[in-house]
Order: sequence, then structure tokens, then C-alpha cells
Amino acid sequence: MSEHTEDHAGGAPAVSAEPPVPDLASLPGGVPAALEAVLLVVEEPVTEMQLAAALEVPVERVAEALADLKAEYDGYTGQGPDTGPARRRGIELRNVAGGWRFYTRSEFAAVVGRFVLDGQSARLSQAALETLAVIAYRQPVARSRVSAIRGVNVDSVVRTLVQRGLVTDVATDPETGAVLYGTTPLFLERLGIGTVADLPKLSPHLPGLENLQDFDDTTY
Amino acid sequence: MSEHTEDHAGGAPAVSAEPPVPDLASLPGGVPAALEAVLLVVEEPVTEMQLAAALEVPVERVAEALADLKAEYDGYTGQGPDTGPARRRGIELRNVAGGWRFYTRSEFAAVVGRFVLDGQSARLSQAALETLAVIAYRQPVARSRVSAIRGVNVDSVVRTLVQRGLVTDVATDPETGAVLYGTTPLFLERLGIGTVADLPKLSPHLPGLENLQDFDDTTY
Amino acid sequence: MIQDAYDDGDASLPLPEPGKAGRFEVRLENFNGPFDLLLSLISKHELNITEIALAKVTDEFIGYIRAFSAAGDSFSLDEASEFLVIAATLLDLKAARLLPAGEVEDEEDIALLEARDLLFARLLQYKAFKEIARQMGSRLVEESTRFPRQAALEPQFAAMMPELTWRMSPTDFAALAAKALEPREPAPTEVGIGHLHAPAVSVREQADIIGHRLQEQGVLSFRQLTADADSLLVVVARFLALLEMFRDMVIALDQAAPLGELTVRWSAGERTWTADSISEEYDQDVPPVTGRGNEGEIHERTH
Repeated sequence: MSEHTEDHAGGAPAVSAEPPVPDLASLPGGVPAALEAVLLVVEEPVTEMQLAAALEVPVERVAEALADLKAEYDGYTGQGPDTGPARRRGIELRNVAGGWRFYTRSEFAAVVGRFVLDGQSARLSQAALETLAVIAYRQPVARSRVSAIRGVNVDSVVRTLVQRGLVTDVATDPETGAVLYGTTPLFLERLGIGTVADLPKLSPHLPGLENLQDFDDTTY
Repeated sequence: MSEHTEDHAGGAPAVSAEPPVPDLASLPGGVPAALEAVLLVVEEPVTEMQLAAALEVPVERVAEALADLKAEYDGYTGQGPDTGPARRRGIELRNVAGGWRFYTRSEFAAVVGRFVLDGQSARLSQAALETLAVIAYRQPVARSRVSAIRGVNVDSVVRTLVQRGLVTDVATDPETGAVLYGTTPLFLERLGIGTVADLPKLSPHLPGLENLQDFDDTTY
Repeated sequence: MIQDAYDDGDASLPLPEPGKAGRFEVRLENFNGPFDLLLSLISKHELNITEIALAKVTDEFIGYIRAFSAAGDSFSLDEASEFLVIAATLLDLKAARLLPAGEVEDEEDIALLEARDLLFARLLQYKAFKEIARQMGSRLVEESTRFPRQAALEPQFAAMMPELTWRMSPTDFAALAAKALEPREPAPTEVGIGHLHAPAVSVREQADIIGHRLQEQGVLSFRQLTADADSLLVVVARFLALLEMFRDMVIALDQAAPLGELTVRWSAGERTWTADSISEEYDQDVPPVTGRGNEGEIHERTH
């Protein structure tokens, strides 16, 4: 890949009152290095649009550089003249929950875990998992409907999921006034998927009930 | 550099009750990759001794690998057979105050700064204020407990408060290992009081909730 | 009142002893939802979900509950709202079973069969979510081996943050803290009936009541017939009574649409009819089924 594009014009609108961004092409490492620097400070997955705005380069350029970086970190040889054969790094660049973020590679979980004080939250109970699954696939959904599908009262489980940041209230039912719940970006991140649409299909588990959605909608 | 040392015996004393460290030589990337993974998650510079203990490899091996990594990140060609010519990265590996930590490379300070400051406000959000209030009156307190009291995930809000210097980690829960948060001198200064003991009593604002502590303790 | 044809030949009273071969595997402390029990009963028989299988399952479930109360076990129905839900679910099944066998002719029959299909669908749906949840769980565990970068801001950037404006007095701050620390009530979703303790309701008694009303007035809607019911159990009992009376051919039912208004017409004229003809299966003392549950759940099952 070439670091030497001159095309800065197509980037995001300039933000006023901030230090001017230097010509990335003139810096050692160029756009990929700038992306690495920004990704080192992000607290949550960051979109290609956000990165393009910060770097003032076109979003396509960012997308391309991210894909190359990911491959390089994964240990694939870069294609450009200034990228040599790569080694597999302990850092993984992943595209999850609609954005990019650095993660430690899972092989090193045992080592890394010793340095993470506030580790990942404790495991979810079976009840919490099932409730989470129903909310994920039926969102936006009222608690009463989740209860009906699961056959038990889910109030306290939903509270736990909200506390854990995996579920949040996304709307209010215009008719009943009930709170409607949906999943959060953190849920997607924890699951390692990009969007809710990436969830595995429910239909293989529902033989002969492909039209379940219809069934659902008339029941509630 | 060679990834294939068999010498794991000379490492630091093994930590009990933790998952065993896999044979790093058998993992892609080996010791350097393991170091990268650990360095990605540490908040403070971490010493070669600490790294050697976690990886269960001799400290000399760690020192050597760190020096190689630093050179590689700086864009110097690696010396080993499996390290090709490197490009200069946006991440810098620095040895400061006796420990190692990743930093953003200074050339990209403008880009990173723009990204970090985008959307930052001079005022705290309502969520941040309420979280700060809970921490102030319940310190030292774990994030999970603040979450339980507020009913929502407070991870990112707590990070904001830490960044703002109003809150800091003051201890570690001896049982769970969770970080406990408390307020900082800056917080007291902003509020115009001398010590945490000078915080106004809560009781006048809590009619009928004299047993608040009890309530709190039953939430977990 | 949830008990019924327990004495119709199948005498093998299932004992609630967890873990024994051929016995119920469900252990209440790990019990997770009424459909769990239904599913485990169905899979125990390795049967497809057919009417016959469900009938058997229904009977076993009732025996299961009975054995518990007979043993004076610590199993508290008060605490197990799930059992009220499953009871209502099984009543649906029972209702479908009470239909005259043979070809489906009437709209009402279809509606009832649809109700049964609905239950099958719901069971399958529950099972599907269970399976998906299992996959989701292992995915979450797998992903938890990756740790995201979340280090504190480097000092140079922290120093660039805009100066914080703070106009809050200690008193204001305390007021804010008091509000934030206040125990919060969960947002209401529906009207709870948790405080209700449902007494045992006799189907026969209820049949007697509505039988007299229908004989006097000729035609009444189900809504009118249950307007004075002071609990869901009474509504359910009256619904079951109607099914029994339908089987006895003393009433006719008319329902324009599924879940629509159900009109009940006395069709036996001056013929003598008493509630004594109601099947023996309801004629027993029953353990009171009480419990907490969401109103919506029960309502759905008693349409």
C-alpha cells in the first residue's frame, strides 16, 4: 500500500479551533501509523468515519489501511513495498460493534488476565443468557413479552442485564407505555460481532416455524 | 531473535491459583507477542521483572525481547530470521520510570489530540455527576457497586471521571480483586471543601431512608 | 383446580425424586422456567409433540405437583410463580383435548386447535432460544479471552482537556447524591397480581353458576359470564366448565374471530341439566395454586 496519497480534500469537515493535522504523508509511517496512534487511545470501537475525520483523509483510505493493518497484525505479509513480511502480533485489530479497536490476542488470555484488575464481568447465569437472547432477537421488546416467551418473570434478570450494560431501554411502547429493551454496542463488542444482523439465524432451531415472527406479532 | 527458548524454569516464582501460562514458544508470535498483549492492557509502566514473572520466562529474555520490540516499533529492521524490515509504527514502546508502556508516537499528537478532545465538554454530564456523587458518598467503592446503585453500566462514565482527575483508584477489594474508587483532592478543591468528611450529610435529603446502608448491602 | 384426569388408568404416580432413572430430572433449585419442565417431560418420552404425548405429559406434570404437596415437601407454590404459568399452559392443552374427536368443523374448533398450535409454537420457540442462549454463552466465554485496550489517557492529552466548569455547592451536590442513592423502583410494565392468593376453584361450582345464568338468559358472552369473576382462576374454571358443557351438548359456542368475543348460547332448551355431570376429574380437593406472575402471561393462556 502507498502512504503517499495527496488526497486530503475528501476527508471529513475540518474542526475549528484545533491544532492543524500535519501532512500525514510526510510523517514516517504515514496513515497506518496515525491510525495505530489513535487506536491506542480509544475507549470503545471507533468507526472508520471518526478515524477519517481525525486524520483528515478519505474514509476509503482509512478502510483500506485498517484492513491492511489487521492483516499485518494477524501475521500476513503486507503488499506494499515498505511493508515487509509480518509476524503475528500479540495485539489484534478487530472490527466489532461497528468500529475498530485493539484487543489482546486470545492465545495470551492466561498471561494478560494477570494484569487486568477489573477483569471482564462474571459469567452470566443461564437465566440471564436466555433473557439476553430473547431481547437480542426480538428487540425492541417489552419485559412482559420476554416473560411470555421465557415463561417466567424476567424483571430482576433484565435489571441485571441493564446494570451490566448489555441491554438498555431503547423506546417506549406507544400503546402500553411499557419500556422496550434492546441490546447495546457493548453487547455486540462482547459477542465480537458487528451488528445485531450478524447474530446467528434463529430459524434452524425452529423447524417448521419459519413464520414465527408472524405468529409472535399476533400473540402480543 | 529466537522465539524458541525452552528455558521456562528460570522465571519468577509461579503465582498460585491462576491459569497456567501456555508454552509461549508454541504460540504464534512467542514471547514478543505475549509482551505486546500484556503491554496493551497495562495502565502503568510495568517492569521487566513483572513481565518475566507473568510470562514465566527469564528476565534477560524479556529485556532482550523488549529492546527488539522497541527497535522494531521505531522502524529498525529486526535482527532475527523471522523478523523482516519494519515500518515505523504510530505506537511507541518506551522505558520510563523503570517500566515499559505503550505511548502514542509524538508525531501524531495533533491527530490523537484532535480525536481525544472531539466532543469533550467543559461540563460534566448528569450521568457523570450522579456517578461522582455515588462514589463520593460511598468511597471506597467498586464500579460494579456503583452500577448496581445507579442501575446502569457506569464503566465509561467512571473512566471520564478518572480522566478528569475527580476520581481515582484508591484500593483493591481484597476479596474480589476489583478496583475501588474514591475522590481526589481536585474534587475536594472544586467542591470547596477540605476533606471528604466535610461533605454535607445525606440524611436531610433522604426522608425515610435512614437504613440506606442496609439497603445497599442487600443489593449484592 | 389444575388437576384432572389423573385417575384415568395411568396409575404410575411420578415421584419428584431428582436424578432417578425414569423419574423427573428437573430439580427445582435449578429449575428455570415452566417450559423447561414441559420440554424435559416431552424429551423424556422421546415423543414428538403430539396430542397424545402432551396429554400424558399433562398428567405427569399434575402428578408431579401433587406428589410434592402430598409429601409435604418444602416446595412452596407461593414462591413458584412458574407453576401457575405452566398450569395455565396445560389447561390450554387440556382444553384442546376436550374437543370432540374427529373432523374439525366449526370455527370454534379451529380457534381452539390454533390455540394448541400456538402452544406448540411457543414451546419450540422457547427451545430455540434456549439453544441460541447456549451458543451465545460459549461465544461470550470465548470472546472474554480477548481484552480490549482501555488505558488511561496519556498525561499530555489529559492536560489538553477543557477546564472543567463547576458551579455546584456542597449542598447541591449532597441533594444530587441523595437522589442518586435513592433505591429505585423498577419501571412498571404491567399490573402485578403478586399479592393475590388464589383459592382453589371448583369447575363444577362454576359450571353450576354459569349453567343457571344461561338457562335464565339464553345467550351471554363469555365476557358477561366472567364479568363478576374475582380472579383469573375463576375465569379459567368457567372456561373449562364451558368446554365441559359443550361436550355435554347443552350449549353452543360462537366466535367470529380467533380471540374475538365468544358468545355462549343455551342449546338444551328445558332439558334437565346439572353440574353434577361435570367429569369426575375436577371433583377432587386440589392444592391451592397460588403464585406470582405477570398478568400478561396468564391472560394469554386463558383467552
